[in-house]
Amino acid sequence: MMRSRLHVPRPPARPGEKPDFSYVALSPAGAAARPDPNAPLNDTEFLSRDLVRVLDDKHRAVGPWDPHLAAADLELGLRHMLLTRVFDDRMHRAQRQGKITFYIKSTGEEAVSVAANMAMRPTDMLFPSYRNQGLQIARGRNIVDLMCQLLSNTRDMCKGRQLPVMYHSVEGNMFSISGNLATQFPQAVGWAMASAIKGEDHIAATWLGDGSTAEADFHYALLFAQIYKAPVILNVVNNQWAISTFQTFAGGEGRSFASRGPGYGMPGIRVDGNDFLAVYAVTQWAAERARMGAGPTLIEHVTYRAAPHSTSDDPSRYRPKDDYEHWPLGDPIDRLKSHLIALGEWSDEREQTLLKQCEDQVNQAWREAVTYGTLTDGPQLDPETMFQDVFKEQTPSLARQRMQLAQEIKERQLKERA
Amino acid sequence: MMRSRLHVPRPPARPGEKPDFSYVALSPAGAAARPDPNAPLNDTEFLSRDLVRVLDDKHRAVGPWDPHLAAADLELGLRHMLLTRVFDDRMHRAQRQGKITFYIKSTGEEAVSVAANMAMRPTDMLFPSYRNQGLQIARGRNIVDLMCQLLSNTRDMCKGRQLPVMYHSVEGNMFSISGNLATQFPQAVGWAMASAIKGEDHIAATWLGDGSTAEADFHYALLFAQIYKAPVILNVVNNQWAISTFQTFAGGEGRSFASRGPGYGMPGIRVDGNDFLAVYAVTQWAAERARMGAGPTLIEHVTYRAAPHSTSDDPSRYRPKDDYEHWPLGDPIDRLKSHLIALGEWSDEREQTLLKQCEDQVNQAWREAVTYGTLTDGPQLDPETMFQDVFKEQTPSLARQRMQLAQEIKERQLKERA
Amino acid sequence: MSQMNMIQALNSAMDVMMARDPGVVLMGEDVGYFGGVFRATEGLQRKYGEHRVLDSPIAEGGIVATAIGMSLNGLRPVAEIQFADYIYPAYDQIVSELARIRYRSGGDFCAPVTIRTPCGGGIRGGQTHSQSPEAIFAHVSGLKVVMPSNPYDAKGLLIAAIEEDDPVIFLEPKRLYNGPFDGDPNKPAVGWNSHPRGEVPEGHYRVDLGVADIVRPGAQLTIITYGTMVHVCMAAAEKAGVDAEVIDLRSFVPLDIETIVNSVKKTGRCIVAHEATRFGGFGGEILSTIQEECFWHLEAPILRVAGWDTPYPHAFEWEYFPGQARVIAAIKATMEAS
Amino acid sequence: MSQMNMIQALNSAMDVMMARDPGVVLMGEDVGYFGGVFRATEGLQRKYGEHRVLDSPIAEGGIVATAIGMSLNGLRPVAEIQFADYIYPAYDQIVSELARIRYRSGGDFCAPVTIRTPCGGGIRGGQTHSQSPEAIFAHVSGLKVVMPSNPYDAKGLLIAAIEEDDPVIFLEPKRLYNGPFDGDPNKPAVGWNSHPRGEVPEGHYRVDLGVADIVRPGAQLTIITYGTMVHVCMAAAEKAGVDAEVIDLRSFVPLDIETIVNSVKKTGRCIVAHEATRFGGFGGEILSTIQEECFWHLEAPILRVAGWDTPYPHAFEWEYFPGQARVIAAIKATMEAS
Ligand SMILES: Cc1ncc(C[n+]2csc(CCOP(=O)(O)OP(=O)(O)O)c2C)c(N)n1
Ligand SMILES: Cc1ncc(C[n+]2csc(CCOP(=O)(O)OP(=O)(O)O)c2C)c(N)n1
Ligand SMILES: [Mg+2]
Ligand SMILES: [Mg+2]
Repeated sequence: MMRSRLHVPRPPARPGEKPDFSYVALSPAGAAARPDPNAPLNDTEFLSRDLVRVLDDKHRAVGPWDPHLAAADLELGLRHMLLTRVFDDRMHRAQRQGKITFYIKSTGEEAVSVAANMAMRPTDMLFPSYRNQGLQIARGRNIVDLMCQLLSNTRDMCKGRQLPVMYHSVEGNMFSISGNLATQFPQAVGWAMASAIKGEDHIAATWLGDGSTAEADFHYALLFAQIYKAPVILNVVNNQWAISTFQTFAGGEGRSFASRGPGYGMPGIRVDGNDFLAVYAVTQWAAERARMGAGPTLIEHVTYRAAPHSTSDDPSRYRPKDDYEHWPLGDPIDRLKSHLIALGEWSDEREQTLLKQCEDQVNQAWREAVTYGTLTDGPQLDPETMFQDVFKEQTPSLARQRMQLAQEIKERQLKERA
Repeated sequence: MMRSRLHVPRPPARPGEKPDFSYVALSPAGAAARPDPNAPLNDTEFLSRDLVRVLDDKHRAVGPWDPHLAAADLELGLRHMLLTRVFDDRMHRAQRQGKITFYIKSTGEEAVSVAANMAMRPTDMLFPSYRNQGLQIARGRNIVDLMCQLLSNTRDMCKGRQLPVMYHSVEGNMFSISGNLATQFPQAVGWAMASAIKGEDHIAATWLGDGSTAEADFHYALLFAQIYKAPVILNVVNNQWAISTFQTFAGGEGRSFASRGPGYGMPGIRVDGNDFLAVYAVTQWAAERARMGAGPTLIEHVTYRAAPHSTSDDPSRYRPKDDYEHWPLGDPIDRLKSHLIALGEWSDEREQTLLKQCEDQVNQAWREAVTYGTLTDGPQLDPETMFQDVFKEQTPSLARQRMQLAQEIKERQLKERA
Repeated sequence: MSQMNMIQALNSAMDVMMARDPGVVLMGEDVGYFGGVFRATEGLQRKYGEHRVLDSPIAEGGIVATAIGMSLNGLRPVAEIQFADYIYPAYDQIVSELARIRYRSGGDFCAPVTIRTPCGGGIRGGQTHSQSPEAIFAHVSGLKVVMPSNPYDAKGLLIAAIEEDDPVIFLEPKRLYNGPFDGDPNKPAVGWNSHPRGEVPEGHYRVDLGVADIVRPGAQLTIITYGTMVHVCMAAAEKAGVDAEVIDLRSFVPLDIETIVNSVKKTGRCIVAHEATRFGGFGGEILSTIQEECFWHLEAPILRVAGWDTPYPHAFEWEYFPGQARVIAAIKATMEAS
Repeated sequence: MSQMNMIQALNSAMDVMMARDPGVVLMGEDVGYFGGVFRATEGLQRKYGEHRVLDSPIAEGGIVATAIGMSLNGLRPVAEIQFADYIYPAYDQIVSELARIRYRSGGDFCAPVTIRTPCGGGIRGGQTHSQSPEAIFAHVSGLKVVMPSNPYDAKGLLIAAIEEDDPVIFLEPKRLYNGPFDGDPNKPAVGWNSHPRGEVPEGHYRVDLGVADIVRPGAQLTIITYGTMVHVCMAAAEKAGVDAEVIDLRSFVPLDIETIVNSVKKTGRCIVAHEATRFGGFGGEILSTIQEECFWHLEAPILRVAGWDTPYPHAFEWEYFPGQARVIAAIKATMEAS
């Protein structure tokens, strides 16, 4: 056909090719200045191009963004990240064994959730995506509850209605995760607007992926947040991939996702998403900004999706098998561990103990969760619950359908017995 | 109620208050540099904050953006702008006289359309908004055709289906105007992508208002245009108002609309929309960029909606009556006229002649147009045409409905006769 | 009691609710300082402040999305979409989120949002200011959907909608804002002051969702309709000289099946009338329910009177609009059928 | 002729059309390099290049909007929406633009865009991977809407859709991609190779829009259905042991009224079956048309078999899905009615 002049942004490497991350703009740890959270936009604009990093190559915390966290906090963060990873691995296996229908891991992205949560208050409201299980864990959810959701069993908080990983928690101030990408982004802004209208100082935070920034809801969120100066933190988790689609197909080629912020009039910060301290620090900065009424912040977490998109995905079809090994920002858990070791606050024994604790906790939780049923065995949810919660009160026509289903089931059981 | 911390962006002046345009950032004419159309983004970014102006206070063309247009071209531009204004005034009156149901004027914004069109090729495709009648006129549409659309009469290009001002022209390469805001923006990008895919060097241009930039389609357009480097010019006509809503409610408070461009990775240019030469120059720059395959450009035309939003609107309810008199960028027609005079290329006699010509042309066209019918008098469209063009071929069920209507009308006429 | 047109009644409903509940906030394009292009929120920003009556950007999807977020934080937003024809950019947030939040969260979260929007034709609005989209919302489980046909119902229904803990799509037949309209464009326009349902209490009262209204009792034929068509059908029934029972549905969801079924079992003949495009319109749901429930009582096929299966054209306002002639033709056909 | 499953048949249709017409381009999320999450476009980017098979940003509204723009510039885009549950962000561009361009421009412009999207349940996809939204498109004048139930129809219909100068919403029952499914989840899955409609010509052929298919002739009862439910109803008819005529609608718009009406006039009894939520579903349109056209031939009320008026829950895949039991119960009720 005729010579096309259309530009098609390609990933640097496809299967069989050599991984190449030269496109990732890096700044040395400690290099980026830390403006006042209330500074005028022009004084924060550099943050959308630099990369905020705290941990240097020697695993020391350096520079103005060092949040000077106590060792106990660092250890807590490490525990939550490790627990998240162990949980992910175990649930991924459970899916492979056919115990659950579907699963999504967050491997390599644990800091994005765990560090951010640590920098906020428990009363702040979170609007997560499906890859933020670290938030659930860091907020101390009972792992059994999470597993019951994955199992759609009798203790499932969603009453069997949602795909696995679509958790929520009223007490935990974590909103219901949606299967529809990006919808939570402007909802978080609305929640924050209400907080401002009521004169409360709770803030909201929300997360979505690089690919999801293409949706209209990303635009609505930035627009409304800046117009009304909503107390909200808008997090883009740039893990480089959207299923098989490289982040350049979401507009990440020319400019960072963080630089969308200044375009709308709000600060955008590009942060090393695998640096626990850096993620904590920028979140703290944004939270302070929001609470003082200075408005929203857009944070781009530069990280890498080490796992497949989901249990339905096979990344070897579209990216080099060894891609992650060449990822320049390493692994968030290893890096925090090395930092603790550099501080003399960690050892292999403690590591082994912690790992063992996490594994025991997860295995024990799993043993309990399955006693509440799986999709195939054990106690089952009553199908008639299907007709609840469509509305606050069941309408007569829904009640009629409920009875029709009950009849259908009764006859099926009679047949099965016969 | 409790102390709210919500930020509510206000217009500088409401009815009864003193007009205040101190918020409009101005640059002296000729001050802004003119980078190469292919320059890297960083070298063009200042254009999203400065204001590109060519005509100075002494009505001379100054600086690097001076397009050095021949006097004949300037006079043609003046003619088209004046004809547009005369047409607007006459059609507004026609609505007031009940001859047409609805009208929208573009008074004060004529340069945005007329100068832009002059800087493009007739083969370039235009996706206008409802306030770009200057494009229709500059592309030499027969004014009678435009009037027939306004009258929904037997020669209406829309066959009576659209509200007034929703023109289109296949030969004129102007797409059908939609009543739904902003939808044309990403459509223009798709058109331009197709041009690139086919290896043709036609480009597309599209226009929307400041308020419409809040719609998702504005985001889609910028996103897709930059990802595929589509040869398209994206024009935001910032006339300060969206019906009663000030432009700050579309996010124009902190940053210019032009600065959305760099956020997506494309140049954004803020231009004096009432400066014919400046509009011509930036459009020419963007067109050159697009044609060389360098990608899209976002242009913010800073202008003022001198007229009511539409014939259904009364601006005195929400802005000072004398607002426009204080608008710092003046009137596009007066300014081009003064420039021609400064060049010694214009005189009051020529002015009077031109004005007379325009008025005669419009009045004559109107007299002809009404002979093809109005909504109430003269020849009428056949109602059965209502069932055409839903699909390429009329389906049997539409044919049946057509016959049912025919019956309904026959009986009505019988009754009326009786 | 006082005389109100539908705009005043809607305004009064929002006023009453804002005074009673500090959580009620209004948002939408031009609703704040200006009071709305149809003046429905006039005076309310002055009375309750810029923080409870918000001017919104022109982003219907963003308006609904942020309204949802506000409702999750204890507020009761009432969002105006300037014209129903412009609600589609918000369709995803309405269908995938607003309608689903209670269900998918096992009842733990809910989003009490009311979305008001002017719909319907009869004002020469052309194809983008005349649409009646009730069918595409009624099909979405989790949404309540209503449409009043007079000021009294408008205020009572809107108060009930705002008090609902479920999301409500509140459709307003704009042709009825200033007065009843019987479908005859050549008659001089009449106001609500001469109409009994223009008598509206100043204070708080409810018209519950899910309750249809028999606006004209009759024995020979049942006409089921809503919105502007209620008045058209009343006039048509008069002219046709049949003892027709006219039912104003008022709510699509929940649907008052009992009132419908009882009437048709009584009359044995039925017409369903609406402005919206006939094909796939809500009339099909009503007709189907009646056919299923009243089959053995039917003495004639149930007929649908509706807008044609085309967009609503500017030039053919009265050829498109299902006026009295179209209704009367259906009445005749139904009465003669046997 | 060769054996194809539905994915292969769809892939073949696009391959054939891209080879015949350089204006045919594909776009959508993950459709390019990866070949689509259901592999429908596998190999086509390698064959036709990155400029005719475009990976798109995750922006359904932008995908449809740019497809419209491309179609205005002489191309014939085939856009894939990854799941029908995610088509709502594009609803405005589809309803307000795609469906209206020919009409509002007096026939001067048209937008020949085909939108393919997987729909329906039966794969444990939960409430956001199981929806059947045909009704909200069929109601929109200006859109053609189709749904195949087997590989042969899938290829022929998709070729016809791409050749259409009108926009087409092409709904693909994803449960049928790999084989027919009779509604019994406990039976081992079967492939298309054993099914006559798995025999598909390699080259170009058309299955015209607007033509229903009588997949099982019968005299006692008419079952009107489409998509996955075609296979469920066939099995149910067998089991129920009635001489049922099963009609696969294939097209919603245009609707093959003649085939439907002729059948019901013959049998006098009828069931309408679909997966989608019953309330306001497309079944209402079919039922209404039959009631209007065949009233005097009906010996029993027409019954609707459908999904419940709730979202599609993950845990209750088979309690929600209208399986054979629900169809058989309706068949019995219809046959016994008198
Ligand atoms: C509106 C919508 N469109 C498409 C999908 C299908 N989908 C699910 S995840 C996904 C990729 C998202 O990528 P990204 O936003 O980068 O998040 P990540 O998976 O990398 O964390 C897609 C296309 C969806 N769930 N919702
Ligand atoms: C989707 C949509 N929402 C709302 C409207 C109603 N409306 C028509 S014009 C307008 C204001 C547009 O303002 P702006 O974009 O600044 O353009 P301007 O009128 O100033 O030229 C509004 C809200 C519409 N036509 N379409
Ligand atoms: Mg990603
Ligand atoms: Mg404007």
